[in-house]
Amino acid sequence: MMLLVPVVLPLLGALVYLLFGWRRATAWVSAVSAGLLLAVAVTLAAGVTRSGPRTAMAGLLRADALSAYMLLVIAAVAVLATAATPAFLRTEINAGRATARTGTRHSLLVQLFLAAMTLAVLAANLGVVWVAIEATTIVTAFLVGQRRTRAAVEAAWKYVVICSAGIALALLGTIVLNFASTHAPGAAGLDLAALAAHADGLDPGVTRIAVVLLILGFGTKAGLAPLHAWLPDAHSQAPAPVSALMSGVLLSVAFYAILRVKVIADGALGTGFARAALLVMALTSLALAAALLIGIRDYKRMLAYSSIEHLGLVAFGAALGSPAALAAALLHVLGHGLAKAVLFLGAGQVLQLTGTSRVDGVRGLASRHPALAGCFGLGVLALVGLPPFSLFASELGIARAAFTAGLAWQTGLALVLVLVIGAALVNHTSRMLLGAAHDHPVPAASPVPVVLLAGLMVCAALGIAAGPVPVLLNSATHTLVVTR
Amino acid sequence: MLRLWRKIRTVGRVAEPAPLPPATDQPPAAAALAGSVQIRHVDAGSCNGCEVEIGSAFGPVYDGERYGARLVASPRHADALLVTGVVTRNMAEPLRRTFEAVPAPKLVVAVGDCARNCGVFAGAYGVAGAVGDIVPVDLEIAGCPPRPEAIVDGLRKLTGR
Amino acid sequence: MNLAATGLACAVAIGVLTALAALVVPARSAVVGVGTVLSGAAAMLAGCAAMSGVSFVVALPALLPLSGMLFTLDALGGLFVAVTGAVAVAVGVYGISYTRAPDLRARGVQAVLPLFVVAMVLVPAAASAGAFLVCWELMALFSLLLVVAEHRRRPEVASAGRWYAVMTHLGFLSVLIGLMVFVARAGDDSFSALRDSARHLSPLVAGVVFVLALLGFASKAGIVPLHAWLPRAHPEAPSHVSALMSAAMVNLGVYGLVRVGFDLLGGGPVWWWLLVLVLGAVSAVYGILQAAMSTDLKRLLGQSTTENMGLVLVGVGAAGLFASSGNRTLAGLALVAALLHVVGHAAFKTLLFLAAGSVLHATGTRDLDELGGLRPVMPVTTAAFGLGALAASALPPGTAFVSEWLLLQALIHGLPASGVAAAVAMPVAVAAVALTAGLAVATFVKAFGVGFLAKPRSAAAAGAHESPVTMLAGMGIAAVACAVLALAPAVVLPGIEAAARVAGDPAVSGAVTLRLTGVTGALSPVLLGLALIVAVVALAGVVRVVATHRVRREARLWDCGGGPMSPRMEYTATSFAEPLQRVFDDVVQPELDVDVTHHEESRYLVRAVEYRRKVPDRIERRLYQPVLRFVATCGERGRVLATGSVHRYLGYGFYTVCGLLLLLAVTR
Amino acid sequence: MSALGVVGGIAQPVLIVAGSPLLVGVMRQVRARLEGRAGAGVRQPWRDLRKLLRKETITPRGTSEVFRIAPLLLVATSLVVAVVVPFVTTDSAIDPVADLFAVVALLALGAVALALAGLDTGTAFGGMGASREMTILALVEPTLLVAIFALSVRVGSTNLGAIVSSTLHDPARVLSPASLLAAVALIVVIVAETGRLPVDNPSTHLELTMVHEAMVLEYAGPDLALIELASAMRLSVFLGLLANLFLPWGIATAATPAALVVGVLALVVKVGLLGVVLAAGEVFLAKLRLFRVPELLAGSFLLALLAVAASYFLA
Amino acid sequence: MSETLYVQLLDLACGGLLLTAVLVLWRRELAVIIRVFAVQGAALAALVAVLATREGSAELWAVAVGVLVLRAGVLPHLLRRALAGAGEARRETRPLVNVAASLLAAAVLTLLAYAVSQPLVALSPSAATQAIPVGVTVVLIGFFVLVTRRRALSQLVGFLLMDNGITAVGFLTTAGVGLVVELGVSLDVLLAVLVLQILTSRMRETFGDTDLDELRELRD
Repeated sequence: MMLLVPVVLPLLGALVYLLFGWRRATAWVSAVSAGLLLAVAVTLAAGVTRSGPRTAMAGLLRADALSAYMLLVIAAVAVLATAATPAFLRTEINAGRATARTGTRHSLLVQLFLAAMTLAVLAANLGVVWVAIEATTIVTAFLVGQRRTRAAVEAAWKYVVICSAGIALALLGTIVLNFASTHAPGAAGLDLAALAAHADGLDPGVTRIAVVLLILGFGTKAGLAPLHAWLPDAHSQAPAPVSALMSGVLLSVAFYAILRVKVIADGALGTGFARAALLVMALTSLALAAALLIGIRDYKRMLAYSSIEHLGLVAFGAALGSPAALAAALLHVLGHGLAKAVLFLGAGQVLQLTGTSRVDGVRGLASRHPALAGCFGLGVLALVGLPPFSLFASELGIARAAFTAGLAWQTGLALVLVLVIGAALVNHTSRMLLGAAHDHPVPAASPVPVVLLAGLMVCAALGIAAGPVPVLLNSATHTLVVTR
Repeated sequence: MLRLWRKIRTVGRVAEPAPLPPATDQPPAAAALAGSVQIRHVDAGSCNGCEVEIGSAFGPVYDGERYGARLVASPRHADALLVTGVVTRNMAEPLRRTFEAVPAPKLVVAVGDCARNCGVFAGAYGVAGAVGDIVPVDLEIAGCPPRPEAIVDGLRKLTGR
Repeated sequence: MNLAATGLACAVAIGVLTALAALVVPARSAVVGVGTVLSGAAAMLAGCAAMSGVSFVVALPALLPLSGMLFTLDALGGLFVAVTGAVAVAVGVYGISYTRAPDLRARGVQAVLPLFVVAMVLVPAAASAGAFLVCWELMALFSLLLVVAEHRRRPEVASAGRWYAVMTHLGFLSVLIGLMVFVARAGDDSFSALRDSARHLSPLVAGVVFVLALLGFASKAGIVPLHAWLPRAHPEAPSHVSALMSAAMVNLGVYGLVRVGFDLLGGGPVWWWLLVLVLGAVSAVYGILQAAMSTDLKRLLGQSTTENMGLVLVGVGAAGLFASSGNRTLAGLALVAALLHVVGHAAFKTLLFLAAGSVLHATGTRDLDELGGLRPVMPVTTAAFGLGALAASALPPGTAFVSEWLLLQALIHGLPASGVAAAVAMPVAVAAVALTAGLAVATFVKAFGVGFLAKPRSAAAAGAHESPVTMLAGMGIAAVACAVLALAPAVVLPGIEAAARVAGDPAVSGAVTLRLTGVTGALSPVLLGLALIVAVVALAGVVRVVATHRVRREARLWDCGGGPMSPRMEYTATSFAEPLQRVFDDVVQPELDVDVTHHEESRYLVRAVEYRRKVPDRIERRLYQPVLRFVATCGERGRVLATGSVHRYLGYGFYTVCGLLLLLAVTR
Repeated sequence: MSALGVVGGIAQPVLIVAGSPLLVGVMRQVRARLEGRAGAGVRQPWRDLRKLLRKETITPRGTSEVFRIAPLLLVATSLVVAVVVPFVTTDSAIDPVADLFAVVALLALGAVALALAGLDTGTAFGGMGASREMTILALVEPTLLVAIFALSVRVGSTNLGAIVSSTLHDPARVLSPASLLAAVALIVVIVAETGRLPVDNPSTHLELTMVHEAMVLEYAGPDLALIELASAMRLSVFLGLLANLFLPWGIATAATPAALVVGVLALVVKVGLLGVVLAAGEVFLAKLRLFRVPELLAGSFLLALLAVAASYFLA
Repeated sequence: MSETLYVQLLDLACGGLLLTAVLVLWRRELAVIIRVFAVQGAALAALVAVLATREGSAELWAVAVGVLVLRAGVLPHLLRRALAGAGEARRETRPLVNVAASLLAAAVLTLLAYAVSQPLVALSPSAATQAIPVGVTVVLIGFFVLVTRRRALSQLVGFLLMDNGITAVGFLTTAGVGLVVELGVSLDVLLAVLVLQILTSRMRETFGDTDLDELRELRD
């Protein structure tokens, strides 16, 4: 039953908002729910590492170390995002951009969003994973369009259409895989564990098609090229806590599906096939993010493109497929989730303070709001991959694994692109943060970004000494490595 | 280069033989200089006649340098000021400053009639006075302009050679 | 726990605690100053212990997830730890009052300084690729934060920060790739594993590793053509940070090169070291040439750092050349020269930057054309800068003189060890070192003469005042170090020789007179200094006796009798450098801009002439501008990818799907 | 420190101090004669010095210690060089200082002191002189070092005594290409470094063409005497160096009175001859434009570099 | 049901699917397109019914009914409602790729689908699997409509075409992917269409028109 809790908990939260609406008393319900989720995730992770995978609901839900880890990522980022939500909504309402009803809907949908994501990572069946991931699209569509401006509606439309189209490919892939699976010895259906175990019996010709479609399809949701284009639009238009959740975990959850698919592909087709596909996607995503970040003019879009970059890096790590690489990629998921959540929340505050999301529109932030600017700056440095933040450790791990795998040129290219991206990020951010603030003599009340600071500190602590996390990562990679 | 060498050989020594040393009415301050006098030339308002003559006094024919006198570029290096011309209003202060800049023991030589007594410019509107009106003069060399021999003669009184 | 380990642990612990204290304590400046001093002193102790043979290894697998960290301290690392610690001591003392300025008083800025020191101390102690890279990058992060500390005051700071961030990241990636290629071959990332596997590396891989590491380390050391960040970041950082960066951080580039080139890779073929030598020679000449043209006091010092690191690389390159031809005696000599120059440079660059900071503190300007006349109002600072300038210009009895002498000795004796490579490289190196020495003299005469002597050229300079006592004390520490290194380099030579064993045999012996071991050559800096002092004193006595006119008279300046001299009549740094600039016209390619405005009545009557001269960095223009333009063009073109059209976006996916399906259909 | 070294260490500075004004006198006299003048006599520089020492010292307002110490330092550097360089005896009084690099750097130190003094006055001329002097020095120093290098490479030492002894033992070296190239380069830079024509005109009165003189315009009395003495000493030191590096014969290798007398005479003759040749040469040359000087120096730098290359390649 | 009849009925249903897909490409009247889409839904239901008859599975019959209700009833209804508010923008006036080229593209896509599906057919050759290429073609044509049609409504139809194709493939390969998944998929599709429909109306509120190519506010 332990496995049902993470799915039900947010649903209960949603129920609360449905019944009582968003008000002073219920404002913190979502944060509490996320906190409980985190506690459950930690317990589950501990349990799973100790006593192996567990199933529930007649085999529909299944948690192995990887699921537990992803649940941990979801919960950690959710805590940050939901903790920042009350202040965010209050400011929006005070500014007249939202009402209590918006608050209710926002909180309700966020809880549903969380439930869908937890379901996605806990589902034992690839079909259910698909359903859950498609559900996230539907749930977040209105969150993206919450502000109802032209841009918000446009973003929501693009988001739903592109994601649905992409995810439809994944559905086709799932069906094709199912076809292959029913005709394979062992007849595993779509159960992930069984598929992985009996992957070598799958028909290679059919599985190839399935894998390509699945990777492309889930890749869409993970923000990987070529169907990445919804991401900057949606992330820049969504309210800050939602952007944080989408960028911090939704992408990773979709990537989780790719990881699951990759195990099957590796078993059926050998490691080369999925590796080639992921490598191409990763490098394309990196190149794309690099090209677009150079001249970016909107800082929320900047963060969104950086998400494409980081998912590209994760894909790169996953493509390598060695335990070290996978552990690094998974650590990268967590680090990126935390850092990106911090940045989107920070960007939300900047937007609320300055009223513009254009890079040009923000000047001398460090002079006006030093704490906020400090968090934002440190977050960007974390994204660039500087220690002590954990992204450094994971990028280092990916690079090391890549050279060990003999992919020197590809890694070199990827690192050059990372350099360009880092340069672009630093360039734009420094223009926002640094310099004198002469146009605003009296600083507006500067919010103390406790949540942001906490997120950064966790990210840094993770990069210095991850404690028990590597153990979890280790057992998670075991489920992902095919020894054939 | 060879042509120059040939010329040097054919011309040989240009300097005229040194005349007899002048009568010894050496200014008292000059005794300390002991045969070496560095001279700073100050044009206080001259018509440039005296300058031409000073130039030739240090030229090869009269060779003022052989007696130990030498023109220098800074009053700091100088022992004596060679002042020519009547002192114009604009030059009075600079002359005083130049005098002040010379390290003791120091001498002032007024060269030419203008320097001695304003000469033909006496009473002109821009004239501040003769050199003696501005700074103490130790030696006067008469003439308008004085002949090079006279200048050399005056210098020899300073060097004592 | 031996002395080295305890010292290092103390240094780290004190540094971190100081950083934490800085966040909470109200009197931050003093706490941070004292903490930095203690941390630096502990590091110095650890470094000295390591140089004298005490070493330790400690593995910290719990740190840095996925890699773990490994630390050790040997003589080579110990040298750099000690140098860093020493610089930190001077800077810490100086910072107590220097950081009371509004921009530097901020909590964050204060807390970062000790962390920066800790990171720098840990870099040479790292014993695995992971630990090395993490410390390296931490150092970059903290220095970046410090560089932008004064961003409110000058817009150039942000630009400097950008350049620094990008260039340092570029260097880091280069090192990262190099080390990771190496690690991939070795299978483990500890330095001992790398060392063991170096023998089995193919020449190509070893070459790739070396070149990549060289690029990365060279960019940290400010070597041409990767120097572009240095003359930006060093001047824009707060001066005590400039001192730390210029005197301690750039050294670590040299450390990395020596560590990877000699220790981990175990030396290499001739072409590696020729490359190092040529880069060093070019940097030395180019750096000092830029400095000679510079009118910004701190920029000039930054460019001189490029020069000095260039000289060090000449030494390192020569050491490599000798080592690869099997001559360990000369290799040791050349490396000792290089490392001694590192130590000396640390001392005098600290002193110079601290003095420059004092000037900046007092006048608010770094522009030499607006300084001058500081001697009467800032006597201590002037003396400090003068000493530093002497030390930097390779004149006896200066600090750099000894190391450059050693360097030239190594180069001279290269003849017997020569191959064709040495026969070509040595004369060029000698010429470069010599040209550098000459230009350095001109540069520092300009900096000192124009910046401190003569009359104030601006109101700011005229209103200067001497700095507080702790700042002077900081300078004093550095000055003492300079003097000791200049007169008695034998104090540090044993440690340096221990460090230089990675490449060669002990090179120098003797306390008063330095005698080269294995080759002929001797120099006694202290006797030289003594002889000069005796001569000066004796002469002064003789003059007093002989000169009969005892009284010294004060007089007005000889102003040709005109009015008083105005500061506008003085020679400025620009005019001072003008002849040199003409000489090197073709190299530096200055941009001249003369605007002549005529009167309306006639074009023969000039109303005003405006003359502007700029000496841009030519390498930057030729090398960086095209790259930047290319990147910008990519960015501009890249926008086409995101036009906002949902059809286009879907099209990407559609065409990819069709293409992939076709591919699947075709390849079966 | 050998007896020979000690004797040399006493004899050399005395000789240089006493003789260098005479050398200047000789050179002036030679020039005067060639110009058809009578000349002031060989002893005139000494008379000038005597007089200057009796005059008042002036400190211009606003100058610092640098201005006051510079003349002392200038003479002191030349004096130390005079003590250590093998002019009369092959051994040096302070052998570890008799290093070519050290000697060149010492002489440069003197020039730097004077340039700083020029800047310290804060006058336009002082700055101008300093700027020009430093420009020339910056180009001269490398040439000097490189030329010297060419000589030291084959000896395997930069110790002057060693170089001189080695040339004594192996006279054929003087005619080697490296040696000849280095000699020419050295002559050019010595001309530049000592401020002779065509680089600088020591007897100019026109400030705008000055280099050395512009820096010392503010000095008076004993300070000026020191500077004049120092410039004379530098000239003789450089000429002596040139003479003994390439033609060391006659130098005392033992501490016998006869050898010492021969050594002194040899030095006087060699330096005197060089001075005469230099002065005579000056008559034939016009001063170069300041901005043509670097071409000359670059040429000599190239020669020196070729000398080094030759000593590596043709060894 | 005899083998031949089964195959003929199956082919008929599949032919209906393909034909309706091509018709969507052909026609410009949005109302007609919706009607064609409803017909396709019916064809899909028929396909499922044929399979259900073949298998003799009541469960599958129920699914067939469900498909009919959802795809020929509910979804076209929703589309019609969306169209009702569309005002005069009732025609797909200027598709990004004109009709002739679209038809040509459809032909190419058909060939591609055929080529790609060969491994699937080969895995388990049967009448049903022989028809898989039809399903894949419909998916690809649906995607093509999504890419080339300007009206929001036509994009919606494109998306649904894709979904129909996928469902067809699903039924042709096996008897579905499990009930939970099946239900989830259907619910998701329904909700997605609902969301899109709401967004269409919102777009109309904010933009006044639903030419998607004018949605270019968010760009770099």
